[in-house]
Amino acid sequence: MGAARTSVLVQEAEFDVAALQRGLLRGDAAEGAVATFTGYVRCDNEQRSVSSMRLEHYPGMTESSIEQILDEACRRWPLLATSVVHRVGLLQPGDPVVWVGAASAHREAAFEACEFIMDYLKTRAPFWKKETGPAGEHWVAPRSSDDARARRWRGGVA
Amino acid sequence: MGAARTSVLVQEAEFDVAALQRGLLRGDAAEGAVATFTGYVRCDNEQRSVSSMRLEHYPGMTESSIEQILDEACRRWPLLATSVVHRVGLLQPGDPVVWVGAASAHREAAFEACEFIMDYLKTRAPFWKKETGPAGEHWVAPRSSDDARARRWRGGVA
Amino acid sequence: MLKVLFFARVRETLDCAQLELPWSEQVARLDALQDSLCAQHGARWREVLEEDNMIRAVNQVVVQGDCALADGDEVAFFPPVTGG
Amino acid sequence: MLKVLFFARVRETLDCAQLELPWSEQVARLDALQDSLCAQHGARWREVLEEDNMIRAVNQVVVQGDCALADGDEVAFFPPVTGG
Repeated sequence: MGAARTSVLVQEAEFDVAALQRGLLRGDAAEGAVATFTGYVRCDNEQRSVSSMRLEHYPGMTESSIEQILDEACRRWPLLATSVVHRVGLLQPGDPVVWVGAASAHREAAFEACEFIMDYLKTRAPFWKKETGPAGEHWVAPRSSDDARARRWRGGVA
Repeated sequence: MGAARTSVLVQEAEFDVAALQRGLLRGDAAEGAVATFTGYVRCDNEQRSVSSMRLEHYPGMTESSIEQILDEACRRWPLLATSVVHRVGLLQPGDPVVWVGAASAHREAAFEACEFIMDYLKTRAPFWKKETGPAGEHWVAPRSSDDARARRWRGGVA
Repeated sequence: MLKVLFFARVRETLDCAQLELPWSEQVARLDALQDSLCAQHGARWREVLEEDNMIRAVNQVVVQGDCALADGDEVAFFPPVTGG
Repeated sequence: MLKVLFFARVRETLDCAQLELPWSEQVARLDALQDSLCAQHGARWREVLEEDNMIRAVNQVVVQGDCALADGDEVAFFPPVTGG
């Protein structure tokens, strides 16, 4: 089936989930399954009200670290295509932050790869969130549950 | 957080994944996570070339059985909204067949519910696929792997 | 009256999508209804309806094993589902 | 030359996004570079850069423990990531 196609975008602009999903398809109807994930800025985070969110990243390392995550996903599952878009800069509650898509012949690979990519993005890609709320500005702390989810994949395919 | 919203559509027409995803959001930025799955007609299925696919269903029971699957998903995970669209009638390779979306505050619930709903749709909702290919027409046989995947959920939340 | 529906391969093999028959004590249970249909329509029907993986639904809910049927019930016979 | 970058809370606390310093034998390893930065900038820098969960990257790859630095390398200090 040839090498899986991968795509990584880090951008300030909003994204179009329909266009991103079309971009996963090769046009030869080899794909039976596309799993996607979209993360949004919530109005509250761990009981804190959020009025806005600023996303900082490490240009260069961000892209290469996500590409490594996608390459690892392509080694683990028989993917046809996989893609990540991650926004940076100032965002408001309700704004989409991140989109992950994975296409495969069958759904098991698409679902697992999509979840794997999100778990690794959360713990390996150099992004940092700073919330603004009634109590002022606040760097978001990492969640131990994210580390635990990422560790699930260490033993190979779940 | 109130009852989760659910929506079930069985239709011949193609669907718009961006509109469906927007339909999951309440507008109050409570959602942090949306997981979706789209199933497509593949150009080949178990080594058979497919030129078209006809989907038959049991009107009435189809909708109620999917609603039961969504209700069960809402009991198992803290969902904010979940939605299924399943097409019937004549489809071509590359056409989208089914879309499942699940929205939650956090990604674990969204991913697991989306996968649960697909596994149950595959084994409980009264749809039947008939392929047309070079060898003529052929009713698609159920895959034992689908039964195995659906059985994973019997013990409660995975 | 009982309404009986057949779907997919079952519908095609029996060349019958739907039939109706009057409710009576002789068809007051699902197994009895199936026997009555097979007796009336012949060996081909018995062969198909008695297949191991045949699914039976009453009022649009899948039933395992036998069950009572009431006047006005809708019964369906169909093969394992393959949607999604 | 070595390029040193700081991100997020680390950048804010140190009030420094980036600095450059000449490569020399005294900063030819990551731990030595960190010591040199702390010695030059004072206790606040030492407190931050020696935090347990501080992440260090060399040429945009996270490193565990000490490693050699070559002239032209890019070093970064940052807190645990919180994207996605």
